[in-house]
Amino acid sequence: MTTETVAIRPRLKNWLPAYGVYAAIVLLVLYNVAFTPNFLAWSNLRIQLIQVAPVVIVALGMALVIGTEGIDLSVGSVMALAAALIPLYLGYGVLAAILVSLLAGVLVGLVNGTLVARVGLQPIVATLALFVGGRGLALVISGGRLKDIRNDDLIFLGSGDFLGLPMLVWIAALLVLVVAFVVRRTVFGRRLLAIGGNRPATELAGVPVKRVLITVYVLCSVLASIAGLLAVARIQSSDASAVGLLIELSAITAVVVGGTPLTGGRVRVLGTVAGALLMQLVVATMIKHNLPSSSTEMVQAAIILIAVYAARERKSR
Amino acid sequence: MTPIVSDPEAPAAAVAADVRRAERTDRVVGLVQRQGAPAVLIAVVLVAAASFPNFRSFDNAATVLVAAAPLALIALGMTFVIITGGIDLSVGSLYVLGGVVSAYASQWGLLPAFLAPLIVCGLVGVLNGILIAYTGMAPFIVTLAALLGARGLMRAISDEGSTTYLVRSDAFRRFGTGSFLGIGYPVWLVVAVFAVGMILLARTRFGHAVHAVGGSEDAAALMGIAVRRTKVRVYVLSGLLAGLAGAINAAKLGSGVTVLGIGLELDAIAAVVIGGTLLTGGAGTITGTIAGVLLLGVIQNMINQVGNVPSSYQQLISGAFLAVVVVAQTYLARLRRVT
Amino acid sequence: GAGACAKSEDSDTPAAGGAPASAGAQVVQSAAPGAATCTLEQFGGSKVDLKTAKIGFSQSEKEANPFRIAETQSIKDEAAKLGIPTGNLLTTNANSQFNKQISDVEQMIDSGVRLLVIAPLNSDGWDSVFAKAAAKKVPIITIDRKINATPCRDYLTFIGSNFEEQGKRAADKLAAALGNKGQVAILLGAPGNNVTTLRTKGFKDQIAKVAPDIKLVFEQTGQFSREEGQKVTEQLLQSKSDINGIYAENDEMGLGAEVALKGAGKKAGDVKIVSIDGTKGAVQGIADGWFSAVIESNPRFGPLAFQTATKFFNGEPIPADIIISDREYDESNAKTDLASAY
Amino acid sequence: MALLEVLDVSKEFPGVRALDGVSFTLRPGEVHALVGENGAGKSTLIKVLTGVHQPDGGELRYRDEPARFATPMDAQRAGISTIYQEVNLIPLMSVAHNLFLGREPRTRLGLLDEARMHREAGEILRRYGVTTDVRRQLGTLALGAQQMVALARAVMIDAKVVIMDEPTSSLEPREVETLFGVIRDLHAQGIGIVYVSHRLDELYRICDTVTILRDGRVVHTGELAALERIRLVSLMLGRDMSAVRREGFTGFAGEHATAADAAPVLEVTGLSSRRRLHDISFAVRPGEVVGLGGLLGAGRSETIKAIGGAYPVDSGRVAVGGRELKRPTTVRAVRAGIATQPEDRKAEGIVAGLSVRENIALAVLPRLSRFGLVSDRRIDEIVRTYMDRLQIKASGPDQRVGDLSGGNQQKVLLARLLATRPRILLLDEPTRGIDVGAKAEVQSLVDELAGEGLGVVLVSSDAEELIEGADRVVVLRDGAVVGELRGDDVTTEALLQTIAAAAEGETPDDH
Ligand SMILES: Nc1ncnc2c1ncn2[C@@H]1O[C@H](COP(=O)(O)OP(=O)(O)OP(=O)(O)O)[C@@H](O)[C@H]1O
Ligand SMILES: Nc1ncnc2c1ncn2[C@@H]1O[C@H](COP(=O)(O)OP(=O)(O)OP(=O)(O)O)[C@@H](O)[C@H]1O
Ligand SMILES: [Mg+2]
Ligand SMILES: [Mg+2]
Repeated sequence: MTTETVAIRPRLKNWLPAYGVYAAIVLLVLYNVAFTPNFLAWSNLRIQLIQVAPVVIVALGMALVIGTEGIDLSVGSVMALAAALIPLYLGYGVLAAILVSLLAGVLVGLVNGTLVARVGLQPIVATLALFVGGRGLALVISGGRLKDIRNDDLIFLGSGDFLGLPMLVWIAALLVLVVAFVVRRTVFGRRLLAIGGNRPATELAGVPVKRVLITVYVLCSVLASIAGLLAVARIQSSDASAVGLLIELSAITAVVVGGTPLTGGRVRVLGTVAGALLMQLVVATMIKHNLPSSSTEMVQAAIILIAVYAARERKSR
Repeated sequence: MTPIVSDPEAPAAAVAADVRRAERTDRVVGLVQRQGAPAVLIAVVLVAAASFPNFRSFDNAATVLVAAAPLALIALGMTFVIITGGIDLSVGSLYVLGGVVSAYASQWGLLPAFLAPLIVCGLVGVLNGILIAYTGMAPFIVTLAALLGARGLMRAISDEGSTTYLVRSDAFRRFGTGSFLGIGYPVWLVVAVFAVGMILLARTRFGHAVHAVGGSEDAAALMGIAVRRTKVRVYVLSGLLAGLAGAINAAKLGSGVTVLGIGLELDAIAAVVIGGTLLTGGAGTITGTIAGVLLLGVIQNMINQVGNVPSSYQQLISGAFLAVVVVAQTYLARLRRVT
Repeated sequence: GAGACAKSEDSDTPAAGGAPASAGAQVVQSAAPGAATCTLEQFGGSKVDLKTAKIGFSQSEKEANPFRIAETQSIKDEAAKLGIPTGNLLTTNANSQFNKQISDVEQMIDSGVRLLVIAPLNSDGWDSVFAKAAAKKVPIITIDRKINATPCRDYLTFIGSNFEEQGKRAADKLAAALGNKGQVAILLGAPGNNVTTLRTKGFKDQIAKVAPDIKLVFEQTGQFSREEGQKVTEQLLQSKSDINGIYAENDEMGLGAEVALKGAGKKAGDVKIVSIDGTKGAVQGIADGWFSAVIESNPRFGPLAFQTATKFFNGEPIPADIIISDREYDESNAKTDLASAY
Repeated sequence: MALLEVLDVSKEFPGVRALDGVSFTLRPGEVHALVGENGAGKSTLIKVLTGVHQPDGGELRYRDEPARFATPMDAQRAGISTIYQEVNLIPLMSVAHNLFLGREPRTRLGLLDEARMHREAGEILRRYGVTTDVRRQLGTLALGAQQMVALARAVMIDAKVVIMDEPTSSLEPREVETLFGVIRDLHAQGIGIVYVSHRLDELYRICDTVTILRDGRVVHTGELAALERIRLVSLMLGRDMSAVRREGFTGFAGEHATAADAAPVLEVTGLSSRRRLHDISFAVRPGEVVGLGGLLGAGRSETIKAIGGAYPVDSGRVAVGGRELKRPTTVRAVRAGIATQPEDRKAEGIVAGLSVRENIALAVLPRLSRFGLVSDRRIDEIVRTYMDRLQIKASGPDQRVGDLSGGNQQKVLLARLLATRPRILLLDEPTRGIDVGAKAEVQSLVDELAGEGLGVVLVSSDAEELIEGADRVVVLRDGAVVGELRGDDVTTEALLQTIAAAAEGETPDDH
């Protein structure tokens, strides 16, 4: 019943959903090349990459969670927690501080994952608790005070260069590769997608679903805590009240604009990077043309709708 | 060969006893689960009344109610949306937008002050609904875009938020601050709207269609329910209620304040979930939602009664409370489901 | 008319530099002669003994930036100093949610406070609170941000800085640092915030007046946060690399701009920064050469607020606006006065 | 005179021509069988008739006039009522609300008349042998009862045409009789009925006319009684009659050779679970097929799931090859060699969005990987092996499983189970809703696997399948074992008698 042509035609039809976001980036870049002075300068591109790096890192974790048909609202609070912990442990050395903040990520992920996988809460509700409480905890830990960071090693991570590229970009790129590899090549990645596709079936197939789910939430939180510590390193201060504010929405937007469906079962890692980049370029374009924030918000809204409209799965019914 | 039959009496007796015990547990658990949020609310209110003499005062209760009014309206709309299996993230922005529009329109009198926000927010609801129902885009994403868009619109019409329109209609202002029998007019309005909402959900074809769509969209379509129209309607309803909430808030504050509403959608979702409505759709109660809204208000009130809880601890407490209530709800629901 | 009575040019406030205990204490500018005042009789309340009465303080934003931390602490410290039992001072925090602040205050009125000190999140939208407070004759002192309403009827008095004036003074400082010419960018505060609106208005008006050759080429919100300030400045430096000065509407954004400038390879002083608040970090920035000047917005409201209340209940007339004289920091005093920054 | 008629209708889905120039006529009072293999286009034709799909070409005529139904509601209003293949009701709503959804009686105020709804619902359902409380959530009813509600709902309106897409696949024998009674009534009232089923016996019992679809085309239409059974099958399959005759109707060959004294590969002892299962014990020897018999709701699915670690148990033990499974979970069960094929293929079996390859490899990824990294080469090997062995028809290993026909989906699922190299296969309705050809293939596969020494537990509502396929049948009722048939006693009569006897709470007579 199925022939070769059958297999090929949908592929052509799928072009827009799969590559629409890249096309949008190209269009936006072309616009900027024409109308924005200095856009193609390396220093400018560099800034865009630096600014998008934390969002990309958080969005990677979000993409994994969304791949399991979940969502994680607590990522911003995790960033705040990581940020709050760093100055407390910097006295024991950079590594200690980094380890402690990553550990905080692990713990938050365990809580989220347990609530989702074992208690059986809806992900949006399960992570709402830590979305609210996590930042409170971060503020309690930091005493609410913004603390300046003077540690050169840490600052190097945020503003240093390595082989001509900012460390931030190296780190983000490395994490992108790792996550892409995990999704495509590992047992864990396949299981994650199967869970997103059909959880009861995956469970019956003997896959340790709960363990995989918990791991996914832990990974997401750990990535968020990496983003948190990099944010600290970059702004050279730890501000638990501001860091990562509303980043959950940016991250979800990046993932979805990048073509990963909220219904799970599929993860587009490069698409996620492109989604984050697209939103970054939109904001940068608006700022460079000195447009007010109201128009930025409305343009963002339009782009989200257009991107997701193009990428939507057409129901054949 | 004879079929080997184990004693049929034994399992039958065991079954009967088992079933009886199960039914008893079911009834109790079922009651607590269905009325879980009101039960928790009553418990919390009792504790608060015992611990804080001032909590018991009529004035305090009236204040808590008035403060809860806008969230209650928004959560009511959210309940309908969530029962269809959707979600509406745009309500916080629509609430602010509604308030600004209402304050602006109040220069033409009381009626425009109510109608203008309803029209504007209702239209955004129409847009949400159409995009969700007719293009198959996820509600989360469509309404996330609407959240951004509506906030942008609100800033655009208020000079980047720096212009605060004052309420010009005295009647409208009086509606916001006045009271009847010691309880603010907004509360009476909310009570009336909730009564209508309950009838709508439980006693009309629309309400049944809402349940059916959330229970199984495909089945509902095959049973002849106009699935798309139902979806559009719930998002319009949600938009309208957010606009109305904005209007009564503008009346109360006497101006269209632009710095409101951040994260209100999450409060509304939390209230609905605490109220026992399933995020997966298909089931939910409005009494639960009322209890959820009041619970959030009472907890805040208790924190204020203590009098000097630092802001960071307040957030921590809210988060922990949310987790405890939701986990408890889930376990109760699970007990019931294992039948 | 708060602006009328402000004299801004000279900053020779009687510096309390020597005594660390009173370092940076608020000083009232000067009550304009003949300005409206309010007495207990006019207001229509009854005398309250602050030592035994319940007092409410409503904070608007999380105590997560130096200004808010210092403000809340100052109220608490002063209450303790006056011997007010901790149980009698109710404090609430609206966490930047305006509706919460309204209900916080209403609930405090319900719980029987006899005096309210409010740091409002927004200047408009207090109708319902006033109605309630008026019914119980609870005097309201608003601090740091003014409320658009009638003093002595809706509220007692406003103690605080004049934000528009702060913007003007920042304009003067930046104009001076730039020699009255060049291109300037504004890092706006959070959109819709009255502080943002007034500090922007004051700055723009004054620049137009004193230095018409200065071009305002860029204004974008930095949300009052260091990170956003840094991000926006980074974008700014790419599209307008010949920028000469940055006006940051609070210190945090100014500090973010400093990090961005460093990142873009600029040297201290290449781009002049002027900001408002007077936090330690920014004042240190002057010493390091990155900031040209910092206009203070003094958060230590405790002593003045309680003094005012005491006077009021003693029957003395209280002016409608008590404008404090904010000091300013520049290279002449940054090192010596660092201790009085908060 | 035709009641409902389509002329030369076509319908294309992305990549599939589901209907290709189909013409079909239904006359008043006629019971018209619509048959064909899985994917032949039966459901699609029905959906075109009822406004779910719009045809790409062709004409639809209703009561001798051109008609066009934009939505199922339109068709319903016109008097065409449908029971779709999967129970399509709302599980979370009450029985009464389901029955009246969309056409609830209203009071003068325009509000729903709940009292009347409940009263009438009770009355109507009693006629269909459903005596439950109509306020109960529909989802808590057994599937058969749910199907009866759907039937009542369809017939309740003033229908001229009633369409039934596999209505009996989840009905128990008694309910089937009720259904047939209803059909006879409708027939007598001159209502036209379209009846889709894979169960040939049923067709011959109640249908007058038959239309056979194959690959979206009509290959035969005419009087059913005139069509020999074997010819019907050969037309459906598109194979010659002699081949069909040789291979028989079920794919089962007969008894399996098991050493009576061989140690059991699976021992289930005293399995109990809150409310649903009570002290269930039985054993399966290598190479043996043990059937679980009983009515729907007897607890067979729960038993299967409990053994497979997917249903919580309070007490009892499960041992594989003499080794007890401690605290059974699906993970431990699969590791111990238990492979479970769930009843609901779509909800618990396949992962529709993933490819055939991913689906087959899902359960054995660790074995096909090193250090957590999957080896595509090894996966391809195993996937190819099973696609060949089970003759899975797909455009290739990369095709989405959701796009395959039901039978092929089932085979993919079986391939996944077999890839785990299980010692025990738990099969819950392995042939439900799959066509005759695929059914026979699956059945002979079960035989073959038993021949290789696997222990098989088979649940089937198809008595014929259970009797022919199983060496022994354990009969369940209300979650407890009420009897066991072995050897020559494994007959349809004995099975029904045991079930019936148990239902009356007494020991069936010796015979
Ligand atoms: N919504 C759809 N989208 C794409 N393809 C479809 C859709 N519905 C049916 N098909 C395809 O159309 C063909 C006919 O399917 P249909 O469901 O009509 O078969 P059927 O005869 O009812 O089979 P079964 O006996 O399994 O119920 C199949 O190949 C099926 O995969
Ligand atoms: N009396 C009952 N109380 C509660 N739930 C029931 C009852 N009877 C059936 N169910 C539920 O209805 C569903 C349908 O039951 P089903 O008829 O499939 O049971 P089964 O005998 O185990 O399955 P099958 O015989 O089809 O393999 C099951 O999930 C079962 O839990
Ligand atoms: Mg079918
Ligand atoms: Mg079953």
